[in-house]
Amino acid sequence: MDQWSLTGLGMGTVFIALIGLALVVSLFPVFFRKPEKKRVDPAPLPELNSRSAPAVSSAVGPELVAVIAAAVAASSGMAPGSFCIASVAPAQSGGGFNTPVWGHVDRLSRPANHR
Amino acid sequence: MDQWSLTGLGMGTVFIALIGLALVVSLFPVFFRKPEKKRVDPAPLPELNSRSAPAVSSAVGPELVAVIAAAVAASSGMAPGSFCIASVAPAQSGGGFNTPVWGHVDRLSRPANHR
Amino acid sequence: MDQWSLTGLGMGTVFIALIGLALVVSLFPVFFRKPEKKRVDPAPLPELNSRSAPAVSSAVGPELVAVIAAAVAASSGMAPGSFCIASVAPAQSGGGFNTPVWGHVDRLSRPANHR
Amino acid sequence: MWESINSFLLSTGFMNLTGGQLLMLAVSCVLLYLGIFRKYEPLLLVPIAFGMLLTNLPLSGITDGPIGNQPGGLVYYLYQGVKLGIYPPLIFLGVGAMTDFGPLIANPKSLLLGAAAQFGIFIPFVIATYIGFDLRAAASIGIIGGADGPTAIFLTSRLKPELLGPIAIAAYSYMALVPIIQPPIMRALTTKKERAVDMGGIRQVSKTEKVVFPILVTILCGLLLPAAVPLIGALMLGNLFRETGVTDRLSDTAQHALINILTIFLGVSVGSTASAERFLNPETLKIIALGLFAFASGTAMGVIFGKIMYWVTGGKVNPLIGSAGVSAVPMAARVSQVVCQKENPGNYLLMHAMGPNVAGVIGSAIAAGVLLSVLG
Amino acid sequence: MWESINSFLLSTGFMNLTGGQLLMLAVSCVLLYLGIFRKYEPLLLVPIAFGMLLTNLPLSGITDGPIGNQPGGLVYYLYQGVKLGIYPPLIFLGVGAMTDFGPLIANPKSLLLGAAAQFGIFIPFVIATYIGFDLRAAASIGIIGGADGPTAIFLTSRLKPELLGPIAIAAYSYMALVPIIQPPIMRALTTKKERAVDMGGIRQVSKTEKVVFPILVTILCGLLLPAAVPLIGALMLGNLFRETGVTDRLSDTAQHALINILTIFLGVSVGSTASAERFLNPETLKIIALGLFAFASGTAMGVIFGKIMYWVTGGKVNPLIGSAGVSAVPMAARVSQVVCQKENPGNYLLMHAMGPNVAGVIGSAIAAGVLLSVLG
Amino acid sequence: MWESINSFLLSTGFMNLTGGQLLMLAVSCVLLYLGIFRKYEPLLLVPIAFGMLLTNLPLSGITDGPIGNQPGGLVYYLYQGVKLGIYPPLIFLGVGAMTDFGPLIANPKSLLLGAAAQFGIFIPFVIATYIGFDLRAAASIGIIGGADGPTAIFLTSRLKPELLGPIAIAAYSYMALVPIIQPPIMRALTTKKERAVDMGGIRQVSKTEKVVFPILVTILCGLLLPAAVPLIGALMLGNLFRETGVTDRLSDTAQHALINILTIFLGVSVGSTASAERFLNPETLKIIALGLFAFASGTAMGVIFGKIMYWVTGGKVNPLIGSAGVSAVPMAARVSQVVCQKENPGNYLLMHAMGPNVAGVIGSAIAAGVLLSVLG
Ligand code: NA
Ligand code: NA
Ligand code: NA
Repeated sequence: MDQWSLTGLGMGTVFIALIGLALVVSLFPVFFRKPEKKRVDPAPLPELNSRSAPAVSSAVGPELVAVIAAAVAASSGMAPGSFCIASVAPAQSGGGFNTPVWGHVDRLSRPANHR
Repeated sequence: MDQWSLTGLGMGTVFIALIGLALVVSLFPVFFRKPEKKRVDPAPLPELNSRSAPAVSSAVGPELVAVIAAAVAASSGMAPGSFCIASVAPAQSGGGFNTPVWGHVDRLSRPANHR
Repeated sequence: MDQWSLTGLGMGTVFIALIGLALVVSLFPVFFRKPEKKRVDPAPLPELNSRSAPAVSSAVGPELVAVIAAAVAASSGMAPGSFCIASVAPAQSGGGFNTPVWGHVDRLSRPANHR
Repeated sequence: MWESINSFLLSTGFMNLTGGQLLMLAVSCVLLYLGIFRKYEPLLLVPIAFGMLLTNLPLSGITDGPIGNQPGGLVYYLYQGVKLGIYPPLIFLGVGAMTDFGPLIANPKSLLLGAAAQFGIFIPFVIATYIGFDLRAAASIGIIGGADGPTAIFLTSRLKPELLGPIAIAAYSYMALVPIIQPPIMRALTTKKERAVDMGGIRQVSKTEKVVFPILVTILCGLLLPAAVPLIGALMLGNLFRETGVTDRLSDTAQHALINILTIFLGVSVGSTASAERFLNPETLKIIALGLFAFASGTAMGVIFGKIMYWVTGGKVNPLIGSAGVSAVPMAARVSQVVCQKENPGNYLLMHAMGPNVAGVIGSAIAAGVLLSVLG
Repeated sequence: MWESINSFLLSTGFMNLTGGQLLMLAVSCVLLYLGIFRKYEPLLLVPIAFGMLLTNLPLSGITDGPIGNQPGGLVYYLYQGVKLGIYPPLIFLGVGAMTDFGPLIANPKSLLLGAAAQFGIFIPFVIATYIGFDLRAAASIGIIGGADGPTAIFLTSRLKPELLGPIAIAAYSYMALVPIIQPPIMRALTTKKERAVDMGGIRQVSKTEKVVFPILVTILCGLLLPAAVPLIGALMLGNLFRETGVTDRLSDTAQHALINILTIFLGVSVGSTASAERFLNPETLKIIALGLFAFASGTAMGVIFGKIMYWVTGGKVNPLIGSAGVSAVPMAARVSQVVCQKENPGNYLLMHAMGPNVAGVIGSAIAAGVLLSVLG
Repeated sequence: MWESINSFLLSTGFMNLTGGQLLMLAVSCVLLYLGIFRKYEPLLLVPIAFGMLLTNLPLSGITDGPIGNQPGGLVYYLYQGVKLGIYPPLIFLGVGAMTDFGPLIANPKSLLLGAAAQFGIFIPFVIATYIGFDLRAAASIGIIGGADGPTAIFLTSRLKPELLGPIAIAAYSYMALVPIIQPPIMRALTTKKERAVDMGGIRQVSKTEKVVFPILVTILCGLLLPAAVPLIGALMLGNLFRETGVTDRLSDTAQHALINILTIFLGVSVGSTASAERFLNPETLKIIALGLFAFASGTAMGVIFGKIMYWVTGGKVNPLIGSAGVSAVPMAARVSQVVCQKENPGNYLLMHAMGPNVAGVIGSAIAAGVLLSVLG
C-alpha cells in the first residue's frame, strides 16, 4: 500500500470511527435522560447495627444465572428451559452487603484493633 | 486416588491442621498473658537532642552472633566454644537508634531542607 | 589481580572519585552563588482566566532545535547553517502552560465533574 | 487501492465477529452492569468483565503469544502472572495485611467451623466427578466453595486453566450474593432459640499473640502441607507486616499499591480466558450451578457444625457463626450478624463470626494445597 | 600491578568517550535543563534525558543483553516493557483514569474536530516518505503529530524502534511548546469575529453516560480496528475505573503508583535508545523538523474544520476549539481558551475545547491502529 | 486408600524435616524476634527472616525453577529480580529520592571521610582472602563494611550468590547495631578535646546546586567507573526526582510504592537463599565475624581520617564525623551526634555528620563497582 492510500485509509478510518461515535453519543440523551443530582456515594456502607438498607432488590439473585444460561442456550441451540436453576430464593431480609470485600475487611478490622 | 479418598484426605487434612492450630492457639493465653494496654507506637523516634531513651538493652549485641554460632555448632558438631566472638561491647551510652533506615532518612532530611 | 593490588586499585579509585567530586563541588559556590530564598513552588499553575504569567521567555522555542542541530552539525561535519529551522515564532501572548500534562488533566477534570 | 481498502475492511472486527462473540460481548456488558450498578464485587468483576469484552473483540491479538520477532499481545504478558502462579499469592499478601486474626485468636474454636465449611469444596467436587468432569476439573469447580478468589484462581490456573473464566466469575459472583444465598439455609437449619444465643464479648488479644500467630500458622501448615506454602505463607507474611508495628510501610503498600495493581492485571487476564469458544458451552452452566451448590453446602455444613458446638457447649455457641466459615470475608460474618439480630436485636455477633470467617480463608487454602499436591 | 592499573585505566569511560558521546552528554544536560527549569513536560523529559545520559556513558553495559550466564544490564530489562508493548497501554490506563470525557459526551460534535486534527499525523507522514524515509519510519514520524506520548512510543517501538529516542523527545518537547506553536497559526486562520464566538455553557452529563461511554468506545473502535484495542481498551478501562464510583481503589492506583512507576521505566529506557551512533545524524534533525510541522499541520487542520463547523452551524461553533484536537491534553485546550479570551475576555471556552482535546487522544490511537495494522 | 494416605503422610514436611532445617526455622524465628521486638532494621530483616523460614519448610518447592510445563515456585520468580540485578538499583532509586545531599554539598570535605571509611570494605576483604575465601567470596564479605544493603546484595548476587543469605543478614544486623559497635571505637581513638569541637552551622545550599549535583556525580563517577553506573545512576536519578521540584509525583512513588514493593520481593528472595545446607556451615560464622570487623575497621579508619583533618585544619573538624562515613544512613550520623554531645551537650553535630554519611553511600557504590569490574 503506498503512502497516499494509507493516508486515505487512515483518515477515512479515523473519520468513520469518530463520526460513528459522535452519532451514538448524540443518542445518549435519549437513553439516559435525567442527569443524577449528585454522584452516588461509592459503596455506601450500611450501619453495622441497623436494620435498614435493603438496597439490593430481591430480584438480584438469578440475574447472572439467567443471562449466562440464555447465552449458552442461544449459542448451543438448547431449548432455554431444558436446564434450569430457579432456587436462588429472593431473600426477604437481604441486606445491602454487596460492597468490595477488601475495602470492608479493612474497615471492619479497625474497630476490632482498637477495642 | 479416587474422588472419595481425596475427599477424605482433604477434609482430614483440613481438620487436622485447623484442630492442631486451635490447640496451639488455645495455649496462647498461657504463654502471652497480659494483653498490652495500647499498641506500641511504631518506631518511636527519640528526640534528637535529648539524652534519654537508652531503649536498647545492653545485652542486645551478641544475640545474633550467639544464635547463629549455636546453630552452626549444633549442625556441624563443633564444640560451641571453639569459635568465639565476644567483643561486641555493651555500649554504656547506647541510644535507641534502631529504627528503619529509610523512614529516618526521610524524617531527617526534611528539617535540613527547610533551614 | 591479587588482593593487595585490588585493594590499592579500589581505595585509589574511591579516593580519586571522591576527591574529584569534592573539588568540583567546592566550585559550586562560584557558579551558583545566591541560594534562593525559598524553593520554587512546583509547577505554578496560572489562574485560568487571568492574562498574566508570561513565564516562558519568548526565546524558549528554538532552544531544543538549536541544540540538537548544533550537536548533529558538530558530529557530522555539516556547516551549521546548512539546515535551518527558524520558524518557531516567539508568540507574544505565550502563556506559562508548561506544566506536567497528567497533573493537569487531573486538576482540570475535577471542576468539570462537579458542575 | 480499492482492493487494499477491501482487504482492510475484511480485517475489521465487524466482518469477523461470530455470533458467540457477540453473545459474549453482551454477557460482559451484563457482568459490568452487575459489578457497577449492583455492586457485585466490583473490584474484581469490573476488570474480569472488561477482560472478557476485550478477548471477544475479534482479531485484536491481545492474548496471542509472540511469533518469531513479533511480540505477543498485552494480555498475553499480563496473563503470565496468573499462569506462573505469581499474582494470587501476592494478592494474598495484601489480603493478609488487611485481615485481623484477633477474633480467631480470641476464640480458637472458630477454627473448627472454618474447617467444617470446607465441605463446601469437597461435596461439589464429588458430585462434579459423577456428572462427567475429570478430577482436575472437578477440583477446580469445588474450590469455588472456598469462597476465596485468589485461592480459586491459583488452583484452577494450575489444574484446569481453560476453566478459569467461568470459575472466577462464579466465585466472585456468589461471594457478592452471600447475603442472598445464606440466610434461608441458616434459618432452615436452626431454631429460633439457637439463633438468639448471645455469646458475650471477646477477649482482648495482645500484640505478641498477633505477631506469633502468623509465624506459627506458616510453620505448622507449611510442615503439614508443603503445597499450601505459597498461599498460606504470603497471607501470613502480609499479616505479619500488619501486626509488627514496625513494618507499616510494607503493610501499607501490600494492601494498596501492590494489591490494586495485581488485581487489575489478574482481573483482566482471568477475564480474557473467557473467549466465546471456551465459555459458551453447557459445562459453563454446570459450573455456575455447582458453584451455587458449593456455597450452599459450605453454609449448611458450617451451620451444622455450629449446632454440634451449640450442643457440646451446652448452648454457649450460636450456630449462626458456622455459616461464616465459608470465607467471603467479611460478608459472611455480617450475614451471621444480621440473621442473628432478627431474633435478638441487641446481640452483637459480628466479632464472633469473624473468627470462623478468617479461619475459612486458611481452611480453603489448605484444601487447595491438598488438591494441588495430589492432582497438580 | 602497574599493568593491571593500566588496563583498569583503559577500561574507564574517560579513555573510551567518543566525541559523539560527549556531545550527547551535553544534549542530555540541555534536555534536563529544559525539563527542570523550563518545565517542558518534566515528568517525561527528565527520565528520558537521564536515560540518554546513562546510555552515552561508555562501557557501562546497562543496555546490553545477557551473554551466557552473565545477566544483562538494568536498562536492558526495563526496556523489555517498551519492546513488548506493555508500558504504553498501562500508562494509558492511568491516563484514562485521569481523563474526564464529560465535555466530549456533552458535545459529540467535538469528535469531528478530534478527527480532523489527525491530518497532523498523515501530512508529515506523506512528506517524510518523499524525503527519503521508508513507510515504517515515516509512520513513526507522523505519529508525533498525534501529540500523545504513549501512542507515539507504542507505534514507534513496533515499527521503527531505532527512532524511539528522537521521536519521543520531539513528541514531548513539542507538547510542551504547544502554547508557542499554536497561537500564531490559530490567529492566522481565523477572523476576530470567529475567535470571539461565545459557545455558552455545556450540559451536565450523568454518571450513567460516563460509565457507558468507555464501554461503547471500546466495543465500537475495537470492532472497527482490532489493532487499536491495546491502546483504546486500556484507556477506556482506566476511564471506567474512574467513573463507576465503586472502583476508586483501582482508579487511584492506576493514576498514581502504576503510572508513575511505568513512567520512570519508560522514560529511562526510551531515552537509552538515543545513543550517539543512533541519534547524531541528519535524520534526527529531519525528524525534529517534521515533528514541528506535524504539530503545526494538525493545529491548522483542526482550526480549518472548526471554521467549517462555524459556517455550517451559522456561527455557533468557535473555530478556536479545533486546534485543541491535536491532543496534548490539556494544554491545547487551554491555548484555545487563552487565544479566545484575547478577543472576548469574558468568554469561558475551556470546557468546549476539552471535547476535541480528549477526542484527539482517541483519534490518534485509531490512526496508530491503522498504521500498525497495515505496516506492523 | 491407606497406602495413598501413607504416601501423602510421607510427603508432609513433618516427615521430611532435617535437623538443619529445624535449626534454621529457629534461627529465622530469632531473626524475626530481633527485627520485630528489638527493631533491628525491621523493614528488611522481617522479610529476609520470613524468606529463610519459607525456604526451610521442606518440599514446598517455592524456590524451584520450572520443569517442563510445570511452572516454578513463587520465590523462584521473585528471585529473578535479584539474580538479574534489577531490584538493588531500583531500591537505590528510592533511597536517592529520600536522601538530602545538601550537607555534603555544603561541606565537600565530607567526601574524603566517606572515602576513608571504605577501608572497612577492603581490610576485611584482604583478611578473608587469607583465611580461605576466594577473591569473589572475599569481595562479597568485604562489601558488608559498605554498610549499604542494596550495594551489598547487588555485588554479592553477581559475585557469589550462594553467600547472599549470611551477607545480607550480617549487613542489615550490623547496620542496626551501629549505635553499639561504633561508640567505643570512636572514644578509643579520640581525645576529649577533639570530641568537643563545635563545627558551627552549615551553609544553605541552593536548589540549583542540589539539581546539578546528582547529574554531575552520575557523569563523573560513570566516566571513571562504568561498572558503578547502575547503582550510582539510579541513586542519582532518584535524587534528581527529589530535587527538581517538578517531578514530585515520580519522587513520591520511588520512595513509597516502588521501594516498598521491591523491598518485600528482595527481602523474601534474599532470605530464601539461606537454606540449611547453605547456611549452616563454619563459613557463615566467619562471615558474621568478618562483617563485624568490617564495621569496626570502617569506623576506625573514618575516625582516623577525621583526626587527620582535625590536625590539617587546625582543629576545625570534629573527628567524630569520620565514623559516619560508613553509611548506615542516618544512624551513623546520629551516633556521631550523640557521642559528641556527651562531651559538649550544646553541640549540634548532626548536619556535619550527614555529609560523610551520604558520601559513604557513594563511596561504597564506587568500591562495589571496582570489585565488580575486576572480578565480575
Ligand atoms: Na474458605
Ligand atoms: Na492526538
Ligand atoms: Na558505605
